[in-house]
Amino acid sequence: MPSVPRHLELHPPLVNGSGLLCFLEVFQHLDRQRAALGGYVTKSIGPEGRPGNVAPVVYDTGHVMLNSLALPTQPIESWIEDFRSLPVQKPVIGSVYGNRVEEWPEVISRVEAYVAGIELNLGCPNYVPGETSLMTVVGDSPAMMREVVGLARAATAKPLIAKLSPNTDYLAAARIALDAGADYLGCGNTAGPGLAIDIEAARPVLSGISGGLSGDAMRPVNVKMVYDIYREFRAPILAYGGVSTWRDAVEYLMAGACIVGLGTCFAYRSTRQMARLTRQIWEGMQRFAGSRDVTHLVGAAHV
Amino acid sequence: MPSVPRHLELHPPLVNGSGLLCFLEVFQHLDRQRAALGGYVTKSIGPEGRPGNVAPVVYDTGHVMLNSLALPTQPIESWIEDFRSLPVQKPVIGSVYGNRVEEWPEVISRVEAYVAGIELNLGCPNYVPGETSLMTVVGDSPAMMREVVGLARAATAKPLIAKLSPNTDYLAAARIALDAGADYLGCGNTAGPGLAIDIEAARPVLSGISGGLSGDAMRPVNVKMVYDIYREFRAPILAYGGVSTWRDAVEYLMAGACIVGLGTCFAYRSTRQMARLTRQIWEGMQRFAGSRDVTHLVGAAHV
Amino acid sequence: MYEVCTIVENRLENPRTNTLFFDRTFSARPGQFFMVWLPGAGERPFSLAYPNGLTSKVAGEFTAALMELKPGEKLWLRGPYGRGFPLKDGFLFIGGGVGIAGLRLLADRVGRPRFLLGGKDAGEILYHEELARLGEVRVATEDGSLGMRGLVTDLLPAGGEHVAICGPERMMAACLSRLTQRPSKIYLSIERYMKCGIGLCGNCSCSGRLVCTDGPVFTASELRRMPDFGRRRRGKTGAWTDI
Amino acid sequence: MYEVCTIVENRLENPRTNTLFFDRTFSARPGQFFMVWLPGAGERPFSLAYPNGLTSKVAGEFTAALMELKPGEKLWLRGPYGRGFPLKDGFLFIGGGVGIAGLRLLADRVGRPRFLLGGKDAGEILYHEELARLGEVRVATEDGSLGMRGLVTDLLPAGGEHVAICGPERMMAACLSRLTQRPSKIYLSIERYMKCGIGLCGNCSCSGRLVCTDGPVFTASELRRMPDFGRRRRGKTGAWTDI
Ligand SMILES: Cc1cc2nc3c(=O)[nH]c(=O)nc-3n(C[C@H](O)[C@H](O)[C@H](O)COP(=O)(O)OP(=O)(O)OC[C@H]3O[C@@H](n4cnc5c(N)ncnc54)[C@H](O)[C@@H]3O)c2cc1C
Ligand SMILES: Cc1cc2nc3c(=O)[nH]c(=O)nc-3n(C[C@H](O)[C@H](O)[C@H](O)COP(=O)(O)OP(=O)(O)OC[C@H]3O[C@@H](n4cnc5c(N)ncnc54)[C@H](O)[C@@H]3O)c2cc1C
Ligand SMILES: Cc1cc2nc3c(=O)[nH]c(=O)nc-3n(C[C@H](O)[C@H](O)[C@H](O)COP(=O)(O)O)c2cc1C
Ligand SMILES: Cc1cc2nc3c(=O)[nH]c(=O)nc-3n(C[C@H](O)[C@H](O)[C@H](O)COP(=O)(O)O)c2cc1C
Ligand code: FES
Ligand code: FES
Repeated sequence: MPSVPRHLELHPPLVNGSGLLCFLEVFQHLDRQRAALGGYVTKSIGPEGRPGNVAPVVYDTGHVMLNSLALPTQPIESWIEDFRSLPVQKPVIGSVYGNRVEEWPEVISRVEAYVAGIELNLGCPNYVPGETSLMTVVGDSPAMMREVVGLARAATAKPLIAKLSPNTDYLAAARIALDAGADYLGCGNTAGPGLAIDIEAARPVLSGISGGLSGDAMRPVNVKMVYDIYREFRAPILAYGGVSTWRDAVEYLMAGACIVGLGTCFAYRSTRQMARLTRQIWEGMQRFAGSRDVTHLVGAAHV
Repeated sequence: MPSVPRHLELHPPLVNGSGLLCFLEVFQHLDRQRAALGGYVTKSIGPEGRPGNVAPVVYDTGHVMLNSLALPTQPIESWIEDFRSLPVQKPVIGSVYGNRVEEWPEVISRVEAYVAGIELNLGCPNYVPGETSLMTVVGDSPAMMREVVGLARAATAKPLIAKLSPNTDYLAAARIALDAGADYLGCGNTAGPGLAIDIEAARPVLSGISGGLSGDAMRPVNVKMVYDIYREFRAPILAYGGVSTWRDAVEYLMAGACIVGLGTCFAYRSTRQMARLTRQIWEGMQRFAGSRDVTHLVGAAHV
Repeated sequence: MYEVCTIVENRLENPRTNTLFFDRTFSARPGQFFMVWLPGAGERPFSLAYPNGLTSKVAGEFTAALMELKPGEKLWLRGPYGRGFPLKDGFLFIGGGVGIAGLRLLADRVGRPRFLLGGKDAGEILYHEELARLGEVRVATEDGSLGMRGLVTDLLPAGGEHVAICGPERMMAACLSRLTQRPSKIYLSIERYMKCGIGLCGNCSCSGRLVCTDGPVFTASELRRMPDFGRRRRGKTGAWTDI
Repeated sequence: MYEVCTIVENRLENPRTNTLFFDRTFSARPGQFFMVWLPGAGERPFSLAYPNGLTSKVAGEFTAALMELKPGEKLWLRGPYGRGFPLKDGFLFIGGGVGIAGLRLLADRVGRPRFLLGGKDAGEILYHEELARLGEVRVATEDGSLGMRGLVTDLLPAGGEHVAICGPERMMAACLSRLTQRPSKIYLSIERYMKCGIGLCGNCSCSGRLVCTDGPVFTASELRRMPDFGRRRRGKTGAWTDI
């Protein structure tokens, strides 16, 4: 394994959350729209093409966003074709998952040449009814987590992010992930999960029955996750969850994150508005920090 | 143990959540205001007086409510004095907790003569920094949970509600609670917990550092809890979490609850407005149900 | 967050196309769309053809279920979403098959409309009489059963200050090459496979623009910079399929 | 959800009372209150004495910390909360000690105010000159260092169409028995131990009414049906303490 710096150089330290924007041509377009994202994260790439759940797969209760996409992914060949034909200027992080332990390094070795880093999706709470939840199994099993991260570490010399669920014993999971060689912790995937019933239909709305919570309302859950993990490990953290203003991004920095991801805030916005939002967030962060470098804010809420 | 029907007769099937309204004279007053609550739940009564956390103990992020009251309770003698001097027309459910296993039945035996039922607070995520979280210990330990519910069952012949946390393996906890003699499952306490940082202060807002999430945004979390537990056990369920309209209450009935609790929806309202809100919720439920009896809606979302 | 309506009429437009009328109206700008949920059957994007109705052509399970709906049954809508047409007078409408449904609402809201409609046969020419009341209608059918025998593109070029096109993507692409209006005055409503309808899932990408929030209406000048238009789209898994 | 302000002046009113002036104003109806947070020190309920300032009397740790604040330091407020005074002309104000702070904002907003102020000594009579510019001021001090020697109740009965009272609860209760106005025209601002300030925790109950959302201003007729007034309050644990 060559010794390379396992550090993501992202300017600004903002990315999209995996599963939002998803595809390389969307990243290209947001770049053209001058989005203030220092890098992009792909939709989670799995070992073989699958559609995930059928719609309804997102539901906005009016107070929180639920989704049960359940890891749709185009076949890995299509991803590779996209990597080859749709070059993105900014670093692209490949989010990956496997259904079985040995699939994780397989997927990574197929895509790692094309990406600046690998994010392991270890914490998606969604599933297709009837299937066993892929992620919950990994996220809840320390042994499997250790194995998966270890295999992933062996499969790439690039920065490795272990994206965890806020809904498990994340301190234990973070320790395992770091021990097994993760460079960054991703804090975190969607919260809950939750379930919404439409009372006129008298049934759950999402075809996946339940779905992960995202958006502003769940931010405190992931801020706590970042805060707790930073306090315990002082490890580099990529934070996701409910960021929609620069204040929210600063909150995550202060909790201990060094990179902040944006997701549900893109809802209902055109790509032009999304790009503008990222600029507003980045400008606000710099104004608050008093500089283009915001690293001095990282962990500032820890007394 | 005399064989009594362990069933709560509440008309309407609505209560306040424990920790909201709290005191007997507030229940009296809401009754005078013609609140459409069929019963009241006390603030959780502990073995000895304690103030819990100092303010700030609640924080409204604008998207979700956090609280870290951390189980303040007046001394049990004061509670008993209140039970004696402040009679409430409607059934009052005594919410209780202990710091050590043997304290639970002690508290119950002190208060059970004055109440229509006992609710065990097995799932509060809040704590006073420095203290070990009382509830998390019970909620996360199957053995302790079994012992506590068993002792509680032996200490009262009245309806016994095991109020659980949505943040643990609640199916396992529910099974234990039912096996150990609980008549109802309380689904559930606050979600998360979460943490909010004020960026100008660069520190967590709540003096308890983190706090449980309540209010509209977390409703899907507890609806899922009710749905899952009902599907598994068809047990009587008292649901709490994010109810602020009659539609929300119906959603919980359809998920499987037979009694619905109201909490954070009372925020920012005068007692008169609280009482009016409860009437609106109850009227809407009856209108939707087409009758004063709404039991046919219980579990309706299960196909 | 769904708005629920009750079907009051299910009108058969032709053997594979029906219009569902609701007991209420929805406010949407012409060209915007709704995600329509039929519990058990799924959720799909639809434009409204009327403030109180949508026209659907059977393409698979969901649209087949819409065909079977009876008065009294319910439908769940969330929206309106996306960017619609501008409300300007002097529109030339070009509709192919059920695509004309996506223009129907606009036709009622603008002055001096003119219509070019195309379809396989007379049955596919929707709203013929209603539109004739609003402005001149010229028709092309492949079998010649109504209007000219041929394709709607055979009716081009034609007048109109602005153009609104909705129909099969290849037909729309073909129209573009025959129109003489400035590209910024030509508006096309396009379709991509939509999962969320609100800019989250990315599946509706057309050359990186999200059809659900950037569109579904784009100008011809915008589409020029979207090479996937007329060429390929992402399916359920995200994989490409040719158009 | 806090609004942050910066202290521009910390004015010492007397050795144990200070007024903090902010760099901004807050809009609140007179009688409403804010929860004031000083990170590290805690959070407590306060009325505003000015649109841009509050007056605080040292009662313990928190108020001691307020006393020490320097210009340039920050203060966090959430609110305004609760029900304030009606804005009517012809108010008789009765203020005891720092209680007059709770009336200060109202005095500026109503016509024909008259003031009865009481305190231990001259130092406790806040805003004397400011109020004298608005209307007649009569003062009673226990040591006779200003105005009449005695209690503010000794100045009663007195005129005024409406009455606004704020001060120690026993003093307020004593006033009630000496006032001749109709109880529905007498408004009192009362205090209870507040944890949340927004109707959730129940700790501020006074005979079952929540002082934070039903009050803090009540009429004398309301207080008649609240036997705990003048008698007892719940402390930090919820346990009763006598007044
Ligand atoms: C903005 C917009 C407006 C539309 N308005 C209308 C309308 O007014 N009338 C009408 O008949 N149709 C309209 N459609 C197309 C309609 O959504 C599809 O016909 C419908 O989804 C087919 O579903 P199905 O289950 O019957 O067929 P399937 O068997 O699911 O699919 C058949 C074909 O329909 C298309 N399709 C399926 N699902 C989707 C989806 N989620 N998003 C986009 N396309 C899909 C694909 O091309 C697919 O190959 C619109 C589509 C979009 C994107
Ligand atoms: C609606 C309202 C408006 C108020 N406005 C003012 C004002 O304008 N100026 C002013 O000086 N004071 C005001 N107070 C009182 C002020 O809140 C207390 O003086 C302050 O909380 C004392 O805090 P401490 O830490 O200094 O004292 P502590 O040592 O905590 O307590 C001393 C005493 O202060 C009171 N107190 C403490 N905490 C609270 C609390 N959370 N809620 C209510 N009372 C409490 C109790 O009587 C307690 O015994 C107001 C109180 C209320 C309820
Ligand atoms: C529609 C949707 C799809 C998502 N898909 C993925 C995914 O494929 N892989 C993943 O790791 N996280 C996925 N997530 C989680 C997000 O990346 C992010 O962690 C989460 O939504 C919290 O951030 P937010 O509140 O800003 O949306 C998805 C979230 C949403 C809303
Ligand atoms: C301020 C506050 C205090 C609470 N105190 C208690 C408590 O003492 N015991 C308990 O079992 N639950 C307590 N809870 C939880 C509520 O009873 C309820 O389960 C939860 O708030 C979800 O309902 P809601 O969203 O309607 O508020 C408290 C909640 C709040 C907001
Ligand atoms: S349909 Fe999901 S982003 Fe457009
Ligand atoms: S202070 Fe909490 S209810 Fe009034």
